[in-house]
Amino acid sequence: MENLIALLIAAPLVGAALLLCGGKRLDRTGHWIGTLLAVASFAVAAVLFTDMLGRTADDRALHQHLFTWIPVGGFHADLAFQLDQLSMTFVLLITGVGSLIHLYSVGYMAHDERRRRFFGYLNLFLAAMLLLVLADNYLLLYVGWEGVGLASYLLIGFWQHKPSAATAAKKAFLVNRVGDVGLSIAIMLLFTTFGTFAFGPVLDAAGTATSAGEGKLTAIALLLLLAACGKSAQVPLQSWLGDAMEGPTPVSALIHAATMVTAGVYLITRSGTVFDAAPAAQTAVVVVGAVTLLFGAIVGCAKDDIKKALAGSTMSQIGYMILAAGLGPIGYAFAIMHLVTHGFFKAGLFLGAGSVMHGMNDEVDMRRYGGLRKHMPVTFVTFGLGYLAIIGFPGLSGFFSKDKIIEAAFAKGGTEGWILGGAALLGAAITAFYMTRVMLMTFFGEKRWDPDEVHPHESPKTMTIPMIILAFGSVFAGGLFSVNEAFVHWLEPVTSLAHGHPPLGATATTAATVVVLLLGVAAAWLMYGRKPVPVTAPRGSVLTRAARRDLLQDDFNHVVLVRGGTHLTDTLVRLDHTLVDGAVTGTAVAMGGLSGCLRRLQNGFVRSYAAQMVGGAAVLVAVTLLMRGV
Amino acid sequence: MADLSFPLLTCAAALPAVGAVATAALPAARRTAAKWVALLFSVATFALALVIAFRFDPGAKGPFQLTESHAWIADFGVRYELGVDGIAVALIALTALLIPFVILAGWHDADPLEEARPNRRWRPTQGFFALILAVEAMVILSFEATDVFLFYLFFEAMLIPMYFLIGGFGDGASGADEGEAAARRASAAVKFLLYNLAGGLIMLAAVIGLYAVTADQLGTGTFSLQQIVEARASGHLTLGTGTERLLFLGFFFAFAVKAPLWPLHTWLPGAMGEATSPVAVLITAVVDKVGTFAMLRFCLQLFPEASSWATPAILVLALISILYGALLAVAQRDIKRLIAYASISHFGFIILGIFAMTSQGQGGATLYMVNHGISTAALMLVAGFLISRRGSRLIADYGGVQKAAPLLAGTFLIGGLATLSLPGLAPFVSEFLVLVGTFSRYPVIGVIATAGIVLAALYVLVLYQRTMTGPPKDEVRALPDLRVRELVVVGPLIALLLFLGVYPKPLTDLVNPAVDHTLSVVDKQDPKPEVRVDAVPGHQRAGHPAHHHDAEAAK
Amino acid sequence: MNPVTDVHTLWTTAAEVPGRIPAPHIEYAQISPTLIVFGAAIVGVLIEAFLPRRNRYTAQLLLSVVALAAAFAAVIGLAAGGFATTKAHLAAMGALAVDGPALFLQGTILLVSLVAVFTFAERRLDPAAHGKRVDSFAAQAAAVPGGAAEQAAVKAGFATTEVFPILLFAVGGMLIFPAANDLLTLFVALEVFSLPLYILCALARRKRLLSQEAALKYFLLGAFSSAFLLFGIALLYGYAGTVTYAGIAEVVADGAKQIDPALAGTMGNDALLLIGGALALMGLLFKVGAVPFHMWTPDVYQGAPTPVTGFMAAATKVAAFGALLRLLYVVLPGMRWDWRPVMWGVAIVTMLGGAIVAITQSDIKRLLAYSSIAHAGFILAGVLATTRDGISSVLFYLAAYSFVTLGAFAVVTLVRDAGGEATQLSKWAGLGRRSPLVAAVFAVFLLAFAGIPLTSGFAGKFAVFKAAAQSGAGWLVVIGVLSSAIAAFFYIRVIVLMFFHEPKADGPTVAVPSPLTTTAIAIGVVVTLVLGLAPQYFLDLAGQAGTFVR
Amino acid sequence: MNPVHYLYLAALLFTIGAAGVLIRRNAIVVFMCIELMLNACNLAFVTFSRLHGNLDGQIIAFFTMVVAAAEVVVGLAIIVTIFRTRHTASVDDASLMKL
Repeated sequence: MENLIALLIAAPLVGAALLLCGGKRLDRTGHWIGTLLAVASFAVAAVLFTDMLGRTADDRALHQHLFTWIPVGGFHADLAFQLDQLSMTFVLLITGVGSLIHLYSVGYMAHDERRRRFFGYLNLFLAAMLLLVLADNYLLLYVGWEGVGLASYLLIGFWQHKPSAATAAKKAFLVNRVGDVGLSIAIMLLFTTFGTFAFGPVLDAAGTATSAGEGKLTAIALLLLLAACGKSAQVPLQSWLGDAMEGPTPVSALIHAATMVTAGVYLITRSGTVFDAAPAAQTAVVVVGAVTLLFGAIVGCAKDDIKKALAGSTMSQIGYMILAAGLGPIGYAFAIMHLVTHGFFKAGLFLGAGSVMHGMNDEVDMRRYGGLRKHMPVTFVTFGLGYLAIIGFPGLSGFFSKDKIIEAAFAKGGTEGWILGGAALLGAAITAFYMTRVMLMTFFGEKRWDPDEVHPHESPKTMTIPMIILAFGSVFAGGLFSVNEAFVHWLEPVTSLAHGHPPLGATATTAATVVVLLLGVAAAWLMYGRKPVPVTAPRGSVLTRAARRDLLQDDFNHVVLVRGGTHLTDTLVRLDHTLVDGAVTGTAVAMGGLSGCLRRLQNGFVRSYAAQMVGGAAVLVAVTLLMRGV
Repeated sequence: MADLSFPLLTCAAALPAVGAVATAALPAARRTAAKWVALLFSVATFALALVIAFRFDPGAKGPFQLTESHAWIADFGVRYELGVDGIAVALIALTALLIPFVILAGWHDADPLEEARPNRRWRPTQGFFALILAVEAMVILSFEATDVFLFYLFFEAMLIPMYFLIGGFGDGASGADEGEAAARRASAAVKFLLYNLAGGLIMLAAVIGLYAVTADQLGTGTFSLQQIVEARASGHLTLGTGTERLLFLGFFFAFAVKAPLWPLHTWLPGAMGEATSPVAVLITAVVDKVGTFAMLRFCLQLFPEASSWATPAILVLALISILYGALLAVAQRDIKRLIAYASISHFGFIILGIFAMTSQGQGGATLYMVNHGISTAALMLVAGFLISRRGSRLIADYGGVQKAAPLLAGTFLIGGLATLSLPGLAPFVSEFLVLVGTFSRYPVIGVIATAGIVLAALYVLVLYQRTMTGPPKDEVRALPDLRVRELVVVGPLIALLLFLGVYPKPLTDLVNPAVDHTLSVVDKQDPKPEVRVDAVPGHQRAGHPAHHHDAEAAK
Repeated sequence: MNPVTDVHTLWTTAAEVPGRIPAPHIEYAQISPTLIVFGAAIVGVLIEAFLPRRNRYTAQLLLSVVALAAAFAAVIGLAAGGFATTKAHLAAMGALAVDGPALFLQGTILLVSLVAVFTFAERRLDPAAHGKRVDSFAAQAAAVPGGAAEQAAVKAGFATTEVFPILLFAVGGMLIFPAANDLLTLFVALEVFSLPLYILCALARRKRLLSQEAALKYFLLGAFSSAFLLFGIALLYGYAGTVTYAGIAEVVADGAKQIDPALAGTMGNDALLLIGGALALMGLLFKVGAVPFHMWTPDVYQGAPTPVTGFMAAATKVAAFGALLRLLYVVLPGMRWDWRPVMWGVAIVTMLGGAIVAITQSDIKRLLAYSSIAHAGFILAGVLATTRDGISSVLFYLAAYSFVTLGAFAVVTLVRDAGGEATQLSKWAGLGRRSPLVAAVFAVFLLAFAGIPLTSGFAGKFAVFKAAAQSGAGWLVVIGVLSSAIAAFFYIRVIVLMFFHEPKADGPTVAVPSPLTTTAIAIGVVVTLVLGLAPQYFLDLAGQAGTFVR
Repeated sequence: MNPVHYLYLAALLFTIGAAGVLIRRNAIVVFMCIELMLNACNLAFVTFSRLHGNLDGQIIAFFTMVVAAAEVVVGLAIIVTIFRTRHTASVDDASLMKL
């Protein structure tokens, strides 16, 4: 059975190779080939999943060793996979949502002349993402890690002729690279500490032995956190995600909402024992999570671009997951659970947004939407369900997962618990606010578009079917997972489990969650539902303006990194020319000058030559005599 | 020592040399024939290199194989001694592999201008290809030589054909009129030659010093690497600390110029910028490798103590190279100069790996030499195709090429991604090994060097963005996509990058014993991990041991 | 103190009536190379006197070639007979040494001269005047250039065929010079080869003004320096009481132990030895063109007819270094610690000075002149080694260098424009485009000068530096390689000019030479490459020849 | 008279000759100064010969004279041709080649 694991990756990889190298003859069928291979991968995943369910909880991990990848001295990396419950969860999410989004893209990208390549990239992404979650060592994970980065780069910049898209793609890659530095150094540190970087031995050793010392483990954990921040758009490396919305909407749904951006959560959860042994690092994780969840939420409130609003939301939701992951065994499972449910509803929301844009001539400004519910009923319903899920409407997916996280945050205990829990609650309120705002501005209120130019219409079947399926997931997944804590127990062998004890008790927390949710919705209705939305954005408060600009992160980057960097490189270029090269050229020039001086001695006058000879002879004689000391 | 079997190594070097003569001998009108002859010889050389690679037994005892040894200049203590270790085999294979692509890529680079008057005597095309083959012959010989003097001869002699290649042939894309371009080219070539010659001459002083020392202590002077290493090991030969350091510096200086290491790098951007891209590939992917190779083979093995002594300083210089090269690459306006600065950064990594004195570092550095050769070749050659289409090297003259020539853009991107060491492509393996190797002994330097990967991403992506993306410029709109010949050049290189990224084992198997030998000569061991994990490398990992064994059983 | 009385007895002894005059014992066979050359020179003079003008050229050429070849054969015969090694001894009453270095250098000089004769005899380069082929030499050197007498001479087809016997006389002197075993022979040999060279310098067909100026400068400075040499000899004679090398060496070695105390004022007086030695060295350093006695070199090289320049640059250097070696190794080894520091200094300023000043030269012949100065510095580094290796490395270097030089100057004769040879460097631009072969050959010579591996220049440089390093002169080697690097700059500049510059419209053309010059150049190339690729045989030769007889 | 005085005289003559070479412009005079230097050498030879009590020095003096005579032949020939070409015997005018 374990031999099937490679097939999971192979299917989309073959698809990518076929589509990218296949040339024009695959233009007409390429998208279906891509979709088919994604579905095939999902089918394999399903087979593996049923197989896994058929075995006892302790016996579910599968390993597949393909070949030795890099053997140099004590450094030994294998191309080997590990499929355990955590990986399985991700595999199902990735291939499942991935397949749906492939299907959606068939319709969404129908008129794009480079559709074949788009599917090639999507397949490439699937393969890389699967590699990421299936790798049995950190180095291989790193390959997948950068692979998804590449796919993300290619897809964000898919419409390369738009300078903004190209810039956004570059930015995403670069910011991710900063995180990657963390991951590379973490791997190096793992290697020098443990002599290996395979999950099994490393995690065991980190969990059992204290011999490595907490300092080392903290360093490793912090570096992993840096990596996670990059990939999952957490503060301080969050700036790329908003811009990444330049990519086609299915990309935003798959990569920048459902799967890739959650890799950071995977990394932290996977490295659980390392983090557990490094409490200081865990604190850093929860702080990052809490800050980001608020940050993303605030940004989401201010954006008028529907995708950017959703991107802020994504950031915020991943903040929740990171927060949960930082809580240790009491949070890992919930982090993953929220990750899965978020995968459903956020993908659904993005697909809905894409559907809206599809019907609105690619308009993204919500201030030019309004009253679309009548024109796009399917989209409205599925988007609405996703909306309810994300704000945590009781009974829907988001409610179960988010509530658990908030609970766990309080359960952290002490002041810390109060702060984290408070932040999580506040985040929930803001989430409710901005999602309601999106909902109201898009589907309710009066039309703010010109009916002569725009003809909103429902999207084709290939697009709506995935939305419907995802909507089902958004509604039911959370509930299903929570029956007997099925999901938590499923993951238990990997993540281990501890039950926290929130100071208020579970019921109180749930009640509080519902209350703040209602407050958020109400506030949004007061601001956007009751009165018409202006087509041009009002100037807004300082906070609003800052939030529109991603809380000034980009300005900071621009001033410090871009301008400073340009200055630095320009200076270096000048130095290279004048100082480093100048030293050499200077020597040459000096030699030339010296030569020019010395040749003056050769003045053509024979008497002068004779004089010089006499002088030379005198020196010769004098030195000879001096040497003897005569 | 003398091996009476077929002189494979000599033949590998002689074949391109014969090819050079044959190509040069063709009359002016037979241009195309000259190209084919050159290509044929280069492919035959590659075949021979493959034979060498297969005949080479990585597990065999003794540092060198396929040895040949003949008396040559007894007065100088010089023997014609050839032999290869795994590192040399890898680099010979790289060289022999790249030359056919260089020739193919430069197929039209040396065609006479259409308006040129026919000149029976002037045969630039023949000369171009003959010079390339001559360089190949000399490079291969310098990889094979196990006699310091023999090595030195070819190390220096290869400058001359390189010099003519750089100064004699341009890409006509400098934006200046031909006269000025020729002047710039000539000055770049002169700079290249003088820099390297100065390095070589200083090395000559050290070579002579080495002779004086061996002659003094062993009775007869010798240049045989093996003999010297053995004599040092057995205590027959002891170098004074000062002497050893001076000799080391003499050798290292020459190699650092060639490699090139900051601050001796300033010849490279000019040379690579002004030369045609196949020649630029020849410089950076082939000839410069001799420098780093020689550090491994000669600096470390001849002067182990001095190498250890100089390591901190060299590591710092390498680190500066990495960051400095990358930062300057970001600021370049000229595509080829950008790639040149990127190469400086990469050579920093190679030198870092060599002097980290760990098996990962040196193994990685060797892999890096091979991989950098392939990746730079891919990037530079595609850049050359691009430049030849538009007739400009300036980044600003491009934009939106992707739209007009997607294949070209795609291959360019892959070359770029290899340059930034994307995992999955070959350079990643080597770069990571270098970093790990460095980190395990010098954590701080390792960490700072890792920052280089961000800068690498920066310059590659900026280059790609400015040339390939955005709305296509008018001049770019009509650019044709890659032709078949060009695809034949780029395709295999990219395939190789992928293959070696996923399955570098053949290469590491080849290189590991040689690296271990080098380390044993230098008397260094890899640092041990702090915590021993009970897992046997190479075998099925004990994941979570309990679950794992059950899983095995269930299967 | 009154030594006069003692001297008087000596006087009287010498003045007694001899029973019979003892004939000096001369080993004619062993000095046959020299005798052959001198004999041929005299025959050459007779040819000038008695043969009709139209036959002279052929006869002289034949005579010279045969004589030089025969002399070379004689050298080979002597070497084969063991005179270079086991049977080395002093011939002609101790005046001449027949030993390894002498034979090796004589062989080299003879071969170089043979090749030089080819370039002297070249008659196809200049356009024919009045239907008669002309060589590089003035039709009638005594006539005023451009005057009626000269025009008449040209019209009549006169040719200065005297150059061949003059050349032979010079060669004869050069053969004696490195073999001279006493200071008097040294001085006479110096004059014997210098005087013909002064004349040869003045004989250029074109640019005679420069040619005459070169001759004048060479003559005045040469005579001036030989006066110094002579004064040095006088002082050495005063010091030792003898002019034979062995005798002086003995006195130097033993000090003034068994010398009559009455002579203490002069004999064994170190001041005499040191000053005399220094002045004698100066005379020889002038001939090898070492800084600061090099001033004549650029002007004379530039002004002299190019074949003469080539001959002079190659052969004089060989002969002069041979003499220098013998002087330092045989006469003055006992005072090594006195002359070595000075010679270190001379070697260093010669290497650096030659290389640096050459950078800004704009005339190819001047450039090569400065290059020869730098090379003199490199050879001095080998001379300074004071070991057997040092001797053999210098011998090898000289052999290698002389052929490169000869070949290079031969190529210079080919590049011509309306005014004769186009020696202005700027005119050489683009030569590689017009005549790739000639340019490539010249590039080979330049690379050999620069000491690029696989050429003889590298092997030679390696040999001398190796010898220097082994004798502990490590820093001299370092300075040597640094000046090599500087020198490389201007050699490369010429290559750049030839290959990377567009040819000018009014640029020079490359004359197609007769087989004579072609042979000369080809020999130069072949020797350059063979000595570069497989120098062992010649190193052995030089190694065997590495001992002076005392 | 102390023979060493002859040596001083020889040295003086030599110096005068050398100074003459440096100072005088006329080629003939310069040349004569060189001859003077040679003769100074001769004087030294002869003196040393006396001092040492052997004949070598005196014989050398004869050789020197012969050489000097030969030098005169060549030297005068060169100077005369130059004079005929340039109508001047100043050595300073012969400075076309320099630098």
